[in-house]
Amino acid sequence: MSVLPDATVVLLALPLAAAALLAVLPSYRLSAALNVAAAFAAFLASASLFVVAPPPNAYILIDDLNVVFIVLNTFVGFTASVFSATYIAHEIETGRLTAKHLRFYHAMYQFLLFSMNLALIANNIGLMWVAIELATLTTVLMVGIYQTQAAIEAAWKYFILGSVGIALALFGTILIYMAAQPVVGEGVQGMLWTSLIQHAPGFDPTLLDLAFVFLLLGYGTKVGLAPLHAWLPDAHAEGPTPISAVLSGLLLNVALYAVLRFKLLLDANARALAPGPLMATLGLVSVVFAAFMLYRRRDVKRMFAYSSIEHMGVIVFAFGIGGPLANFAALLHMAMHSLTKSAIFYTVGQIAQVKGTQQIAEIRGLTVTHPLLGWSLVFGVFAIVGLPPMGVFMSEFLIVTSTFSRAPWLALPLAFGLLLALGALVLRMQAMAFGAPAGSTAPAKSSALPILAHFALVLIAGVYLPPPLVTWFQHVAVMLR
Amino acid sequence: MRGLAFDVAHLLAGGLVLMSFLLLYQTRLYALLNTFALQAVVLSLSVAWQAYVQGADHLYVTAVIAFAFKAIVIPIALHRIIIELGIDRDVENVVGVGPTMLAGLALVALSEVVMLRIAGGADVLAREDLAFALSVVLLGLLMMVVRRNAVSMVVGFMSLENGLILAGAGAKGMPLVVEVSVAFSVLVALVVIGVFLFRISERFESIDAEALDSFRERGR
Amino acid sequence: MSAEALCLAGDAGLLALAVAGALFAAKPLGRPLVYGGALVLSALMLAVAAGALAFGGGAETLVLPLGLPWIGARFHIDALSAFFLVVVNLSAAAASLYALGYGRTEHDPERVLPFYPAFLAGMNLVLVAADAYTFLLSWEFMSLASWALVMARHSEDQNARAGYVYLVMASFGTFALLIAFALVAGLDGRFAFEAMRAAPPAAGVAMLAFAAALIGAGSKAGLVPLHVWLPLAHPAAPSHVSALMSGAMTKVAVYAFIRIAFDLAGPPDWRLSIPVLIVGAASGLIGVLQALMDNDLKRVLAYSTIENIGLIFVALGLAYAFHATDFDAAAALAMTAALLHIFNHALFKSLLFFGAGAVLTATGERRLNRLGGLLNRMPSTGLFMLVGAAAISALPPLNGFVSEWMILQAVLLSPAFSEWTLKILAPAVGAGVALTAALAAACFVRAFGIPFLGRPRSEAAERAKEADRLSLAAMAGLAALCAIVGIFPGQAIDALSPAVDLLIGAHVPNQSSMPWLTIAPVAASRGSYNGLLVAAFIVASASMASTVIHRFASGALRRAPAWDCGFPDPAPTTQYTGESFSQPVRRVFGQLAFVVEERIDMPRPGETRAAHLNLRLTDRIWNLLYVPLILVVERTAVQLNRLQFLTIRQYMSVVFGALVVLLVVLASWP
Amino acid sequence: MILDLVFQLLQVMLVILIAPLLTGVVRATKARLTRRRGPPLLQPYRDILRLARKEAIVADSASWLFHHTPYIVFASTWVAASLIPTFATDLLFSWAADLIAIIALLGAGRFFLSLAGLDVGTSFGGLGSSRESLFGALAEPAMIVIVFTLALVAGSTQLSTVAAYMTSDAVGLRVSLGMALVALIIVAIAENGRIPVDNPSTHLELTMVHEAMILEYSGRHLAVIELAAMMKLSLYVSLIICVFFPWGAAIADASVADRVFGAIVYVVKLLTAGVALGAFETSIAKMRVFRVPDFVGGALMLGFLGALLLFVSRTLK
Repeated sequence: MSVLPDATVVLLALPLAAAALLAVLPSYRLSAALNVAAAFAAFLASASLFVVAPPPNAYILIDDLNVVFIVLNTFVGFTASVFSATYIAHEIETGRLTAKHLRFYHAMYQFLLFSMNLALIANNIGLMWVAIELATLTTVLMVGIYQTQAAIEAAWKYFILGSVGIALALFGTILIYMAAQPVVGEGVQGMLWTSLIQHAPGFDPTLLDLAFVFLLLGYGTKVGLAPLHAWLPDAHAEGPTPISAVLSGLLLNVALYAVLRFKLLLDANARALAPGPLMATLGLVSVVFAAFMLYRRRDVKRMFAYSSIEHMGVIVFAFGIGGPLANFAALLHMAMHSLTKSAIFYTVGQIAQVKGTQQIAEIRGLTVTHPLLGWSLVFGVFAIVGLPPMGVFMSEFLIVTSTFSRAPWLALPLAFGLLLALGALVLRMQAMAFGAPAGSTAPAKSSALPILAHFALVLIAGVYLPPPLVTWFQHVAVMLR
Repeated sequence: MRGLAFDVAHLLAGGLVLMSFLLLYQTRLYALLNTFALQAVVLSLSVAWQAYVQGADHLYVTAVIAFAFKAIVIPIALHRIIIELGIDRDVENVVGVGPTMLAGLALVALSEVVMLRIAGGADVLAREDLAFALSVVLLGLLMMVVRRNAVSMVVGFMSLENGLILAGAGAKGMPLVVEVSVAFSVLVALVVIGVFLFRISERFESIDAEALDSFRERGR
Repeated sequence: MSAEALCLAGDAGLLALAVAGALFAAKPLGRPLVYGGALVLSALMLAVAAGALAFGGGAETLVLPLGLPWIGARFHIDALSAFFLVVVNLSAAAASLYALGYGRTEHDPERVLPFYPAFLAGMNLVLVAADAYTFLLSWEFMSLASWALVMARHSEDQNARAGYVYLVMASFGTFALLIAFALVAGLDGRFAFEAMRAAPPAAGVAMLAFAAALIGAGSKAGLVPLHVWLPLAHPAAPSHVSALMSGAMTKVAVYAFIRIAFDLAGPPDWRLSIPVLIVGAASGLIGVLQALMDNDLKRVLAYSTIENIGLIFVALGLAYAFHATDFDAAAALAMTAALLHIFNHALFKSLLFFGAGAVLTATGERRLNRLGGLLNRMPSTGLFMLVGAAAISALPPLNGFVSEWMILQAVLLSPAFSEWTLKILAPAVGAGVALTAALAAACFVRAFGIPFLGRPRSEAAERAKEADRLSLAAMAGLAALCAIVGIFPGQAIDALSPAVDLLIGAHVPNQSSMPWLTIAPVAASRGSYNGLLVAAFIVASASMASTVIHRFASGALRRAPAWDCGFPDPAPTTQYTGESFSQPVRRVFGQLAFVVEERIDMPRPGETRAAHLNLRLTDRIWNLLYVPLILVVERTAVQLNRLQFLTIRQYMSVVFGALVVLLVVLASWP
Repeated sequence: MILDLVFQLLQVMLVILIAPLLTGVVRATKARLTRRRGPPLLQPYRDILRLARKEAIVADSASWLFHHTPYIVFASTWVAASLIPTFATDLLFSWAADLIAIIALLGAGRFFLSLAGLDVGTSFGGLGSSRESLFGALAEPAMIVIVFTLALVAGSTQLSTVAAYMTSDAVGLRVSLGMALVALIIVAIAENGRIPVDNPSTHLELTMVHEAMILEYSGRHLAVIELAAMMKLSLYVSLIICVFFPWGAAIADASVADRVFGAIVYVVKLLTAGVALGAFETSIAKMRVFRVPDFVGGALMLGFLGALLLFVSRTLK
């Protein structure tokens, strides 16, 4: 045990402490600053995991797979906190939120980061389940924070469907344990990833299959796969924008991470049914469905929420297709999507603030009135629909091509879905960014820094991936089969 | 001894499923609540039996929690709500009771089939428990789906959870069962509070009912 | 330093210019900086490319640690890319020179200056890319930059629509190319071009890849029926960009097709040439008919681009067919014709768009029926436009004729085919080409005559002023090139032979050695053409005739009002308009390209109001192909959208249903 | 060498000098057949000289293009005409005589004439140009298709080669050649604006095509254009002669005598053709403008049919 506290400890304790502190801190400026600081510290801690990863024990597990998630998680968490600091200030001015709300908000924010870190780090499937439930409940409360009719409805919908999902996931978890118990023996060993993955080949395949069905549906609800997606658009649309960013950028990934872990178990067991086709189907359905849904959207945040569904579909599809290339692409796509989509939500949040509306129809000619916002919106949409030279292009390139080499006939509907989504998003983007301006021309107050930072990363990733990162991803890709 | 343990467990688990059917069958709220309380009792009994059989003492805690919380606190709270909101009348089913029961039967059959495919790896007791647990879960879901009334939905959700607890208890030496049951109790409590706070008088829909339609058409 | 490195340096410079454009767009020095820089850079790259074409490009591939990690960004310039680099950078240089003057009239430069150099860089990168990823990245980057330029005048609705249709079609094309590459790359992702060449795909896969390439490249090049975006997008952009899009970008698309079809997709199969020939001929005919009937100067030019691309693809199809049937001499001839026409079209189409731009700035009008009599007001512009029009109508001794003559010569070799399909198809296509060429002449009589000749039809045309010097310089240069290539075709053909060699493995006999600068691509006895002689004869006899007459007969000249069979009408509206000019053709061919609705509203005897002829033209292909597609998407979206408005309980039933279904699947799993 | 040059010049001058005579013959024939005395044979020469001496009147609205068009048209027609072998196939520049080039040269003439029609900005000019460009758009492909046929038979688009091949006995009587001949005659009629397509001797607004384009021309400009038109007629006639009736023309490295003989034979053939044309024109009536596309389209179809027959029947040697 070194003198320095273990990075994982920092990752868990720090946000928790911060949450406690923020819950009592009166001044929202100070608490916002503290929020940023804590998030940044967490990011540093997670980055250190690249260098020294603590050995797995009964509670925590750090391996190539989840480090990627953790770092992404803390980074976006940090930028989102920066954005929210400026965003919240504006909300105070307009009086949508009060200082009392904000205490709650910041505390919840840190608590959310804590629970997500926990879910990612936990070595124990039960612990992970609890963490994800906590994360869900936290976000439920934050979605409802505006207490408008719509917000409450969204929160309630999210809560109920989320709870059902949680229940199903728990049942799946129990099944996994029961599958493991005869082989691994009773007690906590039967719930540790480390031991599970070791003994997976010996598990009862049918029990595993059954478990996977429940887990896929349970955590899939959190991932937002169609047809389990119902909560997602409203939750994104009605909550505060930083939370929408965190939801799209992080929470979905966490749930996805859970699904991946269990996929590993099934892959390890030769006699269990291959999870690939199941996931690929769900993914494809989500892509095409979300693409169609995009056309009728009138609320800009809801629209991008649907685009998140689409991209989660793409990722799950790619993981389902499997193979080192597709897995690599899926990981890349996940990272790129988190960065891009959160940046888009930062942009959209500012747009909604200056224009005072989320209605697409009432936003016009942004590139004229707010060049920075307008062009960031254009850039973001191009990045998210997978136009070069942005990172999503590379991942989609790899996904489509590798699909062609593995299951050619699945590539066509995939391409169709992507094209469809592109059509919808570009249509709305053009309407908002170009044409004769409409609405207020007040300058944007929130900082554009996080947006630019994300876009810079996405842009670079499309053209140049640093070799260490590549090798890292390839490790994971191979590990995922 | 083994045989007896098996039979009792089987009996109790079966009783749980039966209770779920009764829940589906009830059409009046008070009766519904009482039946649910009864199910909770049966659940705590079976959990306690599991604790006894497996010699796992922490399961007793679960049993107690289940009994105290589900058999007493929640039903009373729901009674209060019913009076508060003045919805003391028949439950509206989306589909009639008959078809619901048939669907329930089909679900039970389904879960049996799924479970029978499992090779003898897991021991018989656990397997049987599992089959029943799955049925209870499915029936709970079915109830949530076919009932319009908020209270009966909450009840459905809780009976689903009963299934989970049963499964958890059935899983030999599974850790965290207690924690999980606690966590779930919290969840349920939140649901109930939500129902109470938002005055979800008639049905879950009412939150997003007519009042919101206009906004909706504009909105999305 | 290898040609690749130099080109990449140039592209880097262009991208830097793009940044500079973004920074200094508002400043006065922005425009000269960007366009001047672009001019210099593209001139340099033109030199590099010409060198690479003449003395062979870099032998080995340049690999940068960018793009796909395990492959890297690969760049290579072979004869083919060198030739296309010449085409692109020549047009780019001309456009930049033109824009130095023309750009002054730009409404909001900050929407043009950053994207113009980016657009140039994109096109150049596509041509030097040597792996699928880099290729597609640059390809889509090019589309994106040009989209931004199309959206430069975003306040007009039809421009926004044009931009949208353009972007969607472009992405569609990209997906098609992506599929093509994926098929060629095969199971183990051989994305580098060398790797693809090393292991060509199996016949069936190759066929699919070829089809995908035809669709992908065709949608960018504007082949019927994927051309719908082109007449919308090309005119919407600022004129120097329209020139580039029509003159250069479509050629980049052709490059993509050649690269995949002739180079990467394995050994040729003659059956594949059939769709190419048919689509090419159809594009030529439909394109020229639409050009002949449209009333917007820039759109006419855009349609005529479709026509020329059609001709190019006919030549390519012939080359492919000959190549597949091991008749390489003929294949070389057809390929040479195709490449030469690509070059020529880049020249005169840019020239014509420059002219159209000058007219637009001088009058603010694009509608033919509002122009007229410009030749007296803008004499130089008119002269250059005339040269361009004559060249594109394939009149000797200009360059357009040479390439079309070669295409026809190639068609004449087609009896050599042993396949009956080709035997019958080839002459039909040839007749189609001839018809297209003739209609093109008619089209440009109209496109030049209505705006430049006759009497002005509007105030704006009355007050038109000559274009600025720099624009004129650009036009003059291109016009001169048109004449030079027309008069000395042999040299041009010889310059192409390395590229042809690369693709076909043979090339047409060396022309420079022929006596009197004649060209005889197959053999002197088969057919030969001598641009110099024809030009000399025409000039000589014309000047001789005029001098003789002026000397020995009268040279007197008197101005007088037009006679017009005795009762001239001073009102300029009595002149023939664009519609009335194309009326005979419309009667005969109109229904081929358009749904033509003529409504004549004739006052009854005794009524004093004027009679009216209302004409509506709607694109058949749009109605048949695209409208249904749009409807389907809309309907589906509406239907699915119901799911947004379910109640929580219904959502839960969906989840429940999913669960049950999965369980059933599980239960019934073997 | 010098001799070659001389003969080449002879050919060049011959086509321009004999053209008016042909027109004269046609007119005379028509007059005689309609029981008129009609103008003397040499009248066309006199007309041209007279016009050339008059001052040219140009409309105010006309541009510089208007003055130059006549010479351009004249030049292109002349070059085209002199590229066609009349009395000998092995002249100095025979190898430059590619059929497609000749068609294109005539196309250039049409192009500029149509522009001139639009230049003054009168309704008649536009009417003429627009109809002309339609006819041209039909006639040119027809010509090209005919060229296909010939090229397939003779294995070349080189007129001298074609002619040489036609005189050789390798060529039998061919259906496709017959079709090509008919098609070529139809095209010739259409291109020269003869009855039944157009009537060069009337100025009836509704029907005129060629005359409408040149309505505004006068004096020397008109003279040059008329001369060009006459040359065009003789060009087509000599084209038909050289391709289908080449007998008597001097083939490769012929002696001076042969060439002189060839020239005489050529003149005779030309005049006979003129008489035939006159007779044909008097015997039929002019057709409506919108029947013409069917007429010329017929030529297109005919030529295409002929080409197709050859394409499928034999391969090029």
